Amino acid sequence: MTELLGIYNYWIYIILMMIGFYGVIAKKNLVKQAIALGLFQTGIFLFYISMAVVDDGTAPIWTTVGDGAMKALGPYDNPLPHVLILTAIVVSVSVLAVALAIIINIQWAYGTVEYDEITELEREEGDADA
Amino acid sequence: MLWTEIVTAVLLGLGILFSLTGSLGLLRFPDFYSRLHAAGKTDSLAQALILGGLLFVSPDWGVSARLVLIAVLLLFTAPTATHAITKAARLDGLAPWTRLNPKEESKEDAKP
Amino acid sequence: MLDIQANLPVLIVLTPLLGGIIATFTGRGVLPWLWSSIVTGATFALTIQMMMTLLGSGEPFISYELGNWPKWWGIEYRVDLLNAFILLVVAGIGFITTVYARLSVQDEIPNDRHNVFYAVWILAITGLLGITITGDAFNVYVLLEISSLTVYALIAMGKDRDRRALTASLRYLILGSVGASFILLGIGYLMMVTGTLNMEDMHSQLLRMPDLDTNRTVLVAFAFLVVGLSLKMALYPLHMWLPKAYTYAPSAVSALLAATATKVGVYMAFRFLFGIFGVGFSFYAMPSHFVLLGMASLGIIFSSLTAIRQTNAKSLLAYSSVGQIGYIVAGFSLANANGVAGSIVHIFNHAVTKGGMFMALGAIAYRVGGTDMKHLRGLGKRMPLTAGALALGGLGLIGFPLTAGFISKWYLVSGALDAGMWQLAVVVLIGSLFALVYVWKIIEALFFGEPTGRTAEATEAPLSMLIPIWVLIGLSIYFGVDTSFTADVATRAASSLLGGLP
Amino acid sequence: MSEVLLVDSVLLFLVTVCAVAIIEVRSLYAVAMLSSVYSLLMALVWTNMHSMDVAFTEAAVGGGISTILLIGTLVHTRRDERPAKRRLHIPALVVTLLTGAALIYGTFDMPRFGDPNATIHHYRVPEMMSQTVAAASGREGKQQPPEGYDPPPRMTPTAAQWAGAVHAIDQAEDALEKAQQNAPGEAHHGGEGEHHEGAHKHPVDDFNGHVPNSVTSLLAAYRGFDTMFETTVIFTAGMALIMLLRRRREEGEDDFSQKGAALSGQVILRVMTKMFIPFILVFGFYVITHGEIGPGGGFQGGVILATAFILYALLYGRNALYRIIRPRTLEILAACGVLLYAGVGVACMLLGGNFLDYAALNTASPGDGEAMGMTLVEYGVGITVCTVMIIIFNQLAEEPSKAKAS
Repeated sequence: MTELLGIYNYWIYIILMMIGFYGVIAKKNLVKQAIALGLFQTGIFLFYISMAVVDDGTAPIWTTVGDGAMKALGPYDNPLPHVLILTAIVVSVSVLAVALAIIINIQWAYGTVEYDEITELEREEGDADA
Repeated sequence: MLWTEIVTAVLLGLGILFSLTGSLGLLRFPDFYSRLHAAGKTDSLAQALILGGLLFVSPDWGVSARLVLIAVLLLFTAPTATHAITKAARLDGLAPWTRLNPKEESKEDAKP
Repeated sequence: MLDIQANLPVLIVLTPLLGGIIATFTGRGVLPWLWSSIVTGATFALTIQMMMTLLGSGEPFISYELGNWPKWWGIEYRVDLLNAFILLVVAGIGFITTVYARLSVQDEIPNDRHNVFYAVWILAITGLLGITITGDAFNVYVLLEISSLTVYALIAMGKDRDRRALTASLRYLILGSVGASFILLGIGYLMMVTGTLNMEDMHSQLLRMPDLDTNRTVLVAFAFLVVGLSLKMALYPLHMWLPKAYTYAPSAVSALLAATATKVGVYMAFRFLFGIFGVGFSFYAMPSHFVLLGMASLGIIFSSLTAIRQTNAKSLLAYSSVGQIGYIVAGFSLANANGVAGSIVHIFNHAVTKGGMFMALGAIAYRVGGTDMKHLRGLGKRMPLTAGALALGGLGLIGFPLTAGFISKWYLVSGALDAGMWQLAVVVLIGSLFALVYVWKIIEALFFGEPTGRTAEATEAPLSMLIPIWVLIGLSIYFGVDTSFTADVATRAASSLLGGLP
Repeated sequence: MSEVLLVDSVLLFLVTVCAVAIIEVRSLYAVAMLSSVYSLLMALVWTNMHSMDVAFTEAAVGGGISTILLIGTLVHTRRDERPAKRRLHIPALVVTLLTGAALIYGTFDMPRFGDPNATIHHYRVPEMMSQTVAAASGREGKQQPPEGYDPPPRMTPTAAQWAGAVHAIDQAEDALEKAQQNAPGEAHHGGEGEHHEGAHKHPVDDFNGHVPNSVTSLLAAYRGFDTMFETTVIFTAGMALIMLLRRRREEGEDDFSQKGAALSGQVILRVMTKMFIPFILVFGFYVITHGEIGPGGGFQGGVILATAFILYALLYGRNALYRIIRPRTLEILAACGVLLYAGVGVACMLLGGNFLDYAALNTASPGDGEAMGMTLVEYGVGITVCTVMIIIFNQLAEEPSKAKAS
């Protein structure tokens, strides 16, 4: 039982990730897809941060005492995953920005952001080409 | 139990109570404006009460100063945000609900 | 003063990074292009220097610790024979395509944003070089995202010519991000098990695990990394993003992408499968041997069949690229000396050949306005040099003797026979036959058709395009005749990858 | 059950509900707001897991910038998703469930949540955590531990061992004090740094005690190279948006020729904005500078600075913003931020160190050099992030080009 409780947190991240993944595959609205991609990535971030947690740990910031020397207060959470995820969050917002820029361009070019309508338009175009 | 902790507990309890009534209003009130009224008013009070409660158990002056600053900031920004939202809705032409015009209610419920 | 020799590994990435950022200052006109050519040229020179230093030193690898932090804690750049070779290919092709790009970009990109275009272009090359040179697993992810983001934007710039570039680019963005996320996840699982991000350290930590073969976390990490990498290198059936992206991207971008992007994906697979997990785990403990070989064989056959049906020469070549990735993957998943060497040689040969062919198509698009078969018809008379380059490149795709393609297929078939996989040899032969068919389609249109429309008035491509095209096509012929350099480097890199295993 | 896990389960339940709502709700404006709520909840989750810097970033990025991005996009597109033909997409469900099952299979061999004995907590990380990497490896040119200093035992984060580690640090300090009393000026590296205040305060650590926030020390020093590329990613995104969205200026058209809706007629909003913009700016700089001591840093601070400008543009229109900063200036500043970061690295190379070896900036006291380099690069990150966020905002507000490009 305790073992199951111990890894249950990881399952939540899997559930979140899969909700996002489902959205990426199933949703036909491009804006929705981009948002779902964000959910998918947040799931992974949750996994990274979860693995940094230590029982009874605190934030990995040392306390400075009077004369500027630093003291350890007790077990700290692992800072390495935090750093990686900081980078990954920045990357994910950049991807979101570029995705939305392309989506706006699609709206200008096709007049819609629904995948089905775009495929329809493209099929007509393809027929015209051939 | 120290008296500070009792004060904190009371203030936090009040804050939570106000938050709760705000949420209830958000769910139960008939239209956009009254809902925002419920949420905006109670939240400002609730956050002030909660932050005020925390003030009594803060470990040092640095933390207390930050709590006060946050409370002041929220007291200014929260009503402004509420104002901006309602103003936008008004400019967009959303009519307030009155007993004479109950159609709005169903429209609002469909689009919360 | 700056010690170039000591800081060589980081300068290879730093030069294009700074160059790319400064490129935004260059304004309009010809200056952005000139600056980009200088920057990529300097980078190319640095990679040559790197290769010579490595060969001259006799060391198996050169390590560079960024920030002077010990490599187990900080980030390490690590250059061995394999990635020195890939660096050379990426920087070289990057340089040649940049030189080529001037007229094509002038034609296809609005002129008020050339500086930004070239900045993004150089940053794409930076990302690819960075992935290749680093010895840190997470650094791979960050640079992968740089190269991907830039490439999405570059592909979308084909929007003014054909709006389908936008949907192609978005599709690549979604699939590419999913692939990158899988890679991130795989790295996370590995980090959890090993506690480190340095690739070499990860490897030794994994080997220290008593239950390596049965540990479920490692297993899932492996699976997700393989899927993510397959998406990135467009291994069949995860290639869905590639054909449209290559077809609708601006000509110069197609050439750069076809020659480098997927190749770097394959290189990542080398690093992860051979470097981190090790040959023993990747190919003996896991069934990846058969899965990857199966996917590669299916890819070779089906994508070549699809290529035959295409009416646009660019998308024909794009599908052919999927097939060629199949050869490369088949080679390394044999996990024997000849197979891996064939795979490495083919990375180079295919990069050179495909780069040249896409550039030739770009020249045709520049003169004729499109790359449909109807545009190509009869061009052999109007643009003999460009058409000739295309035809010679096509021979390389088939694997005709005396072209570079022949050498890699030779290694591949002997690797397959060494492993007792005669079926793979058959697949390679069938693939070559199909390649013959689709290349013939191009040659037929070029030399045996009657020009119509704009084709009839077309003149030979300008010299600034012809020279880069013929440099690449010439290289593909040269390395088909004189194989000493490529084959030597590839065999040595292969034996060090396999680490003494048979 | 630890309290982290308890609060965690409640929050994660809310997050999951929110995620489902994001996927299911069809009004895209509602989705944008929900994704903002989702991010703020996520920030709470991160805080609960003691990851303050990530929480800060998530709140600034997910709650702030992403929402602005989404709403900026929705201005151009339709506001509702078209209803799907079928409610459930079966193939997607199958793929998703299979992937999820594979991932769950992988969790069975993982150390449990919060396990202090997990590999990741005691391999390589303790040295980074206690900032004794240079000491652990005896690295030349870095802050050296004093003579007589005995490296502390492996700091596995169980409470007992931590106590031991702290004790070791105290002992080291005592040893140092003794050494200094015996031979003043000889105790530390180079011997020239003794005039420098604080050079002796925390002898064991790589940064001379300047960087208590070990997330920042990892971010800007040990893994500073990653962060440089993170900044480059942001820069790239900005350039990509300019390339994709900037409208072709016609003859005689300049930056000011586009109309933007200005809300300056709104007295309350105007007064409040004017009142708060200075505070926002000060707070932004505070966060950038404070990153070494507490949560925060270049990225979060940059986003906060950018919100001040965006707020201004929302209220007074984009033309007013352009009067403060021209788009061209923004582009140049964005490039300068990355150049500052890389430039610090190059300066280190010119001074004889490796790339980004900040210790080379101050050979007399390498630990102080590290701290200085980190402050500089944090400002580089801040400048780029701030300007790129404004660029992104501006580009999303562009109207489509009237004339199709030839």
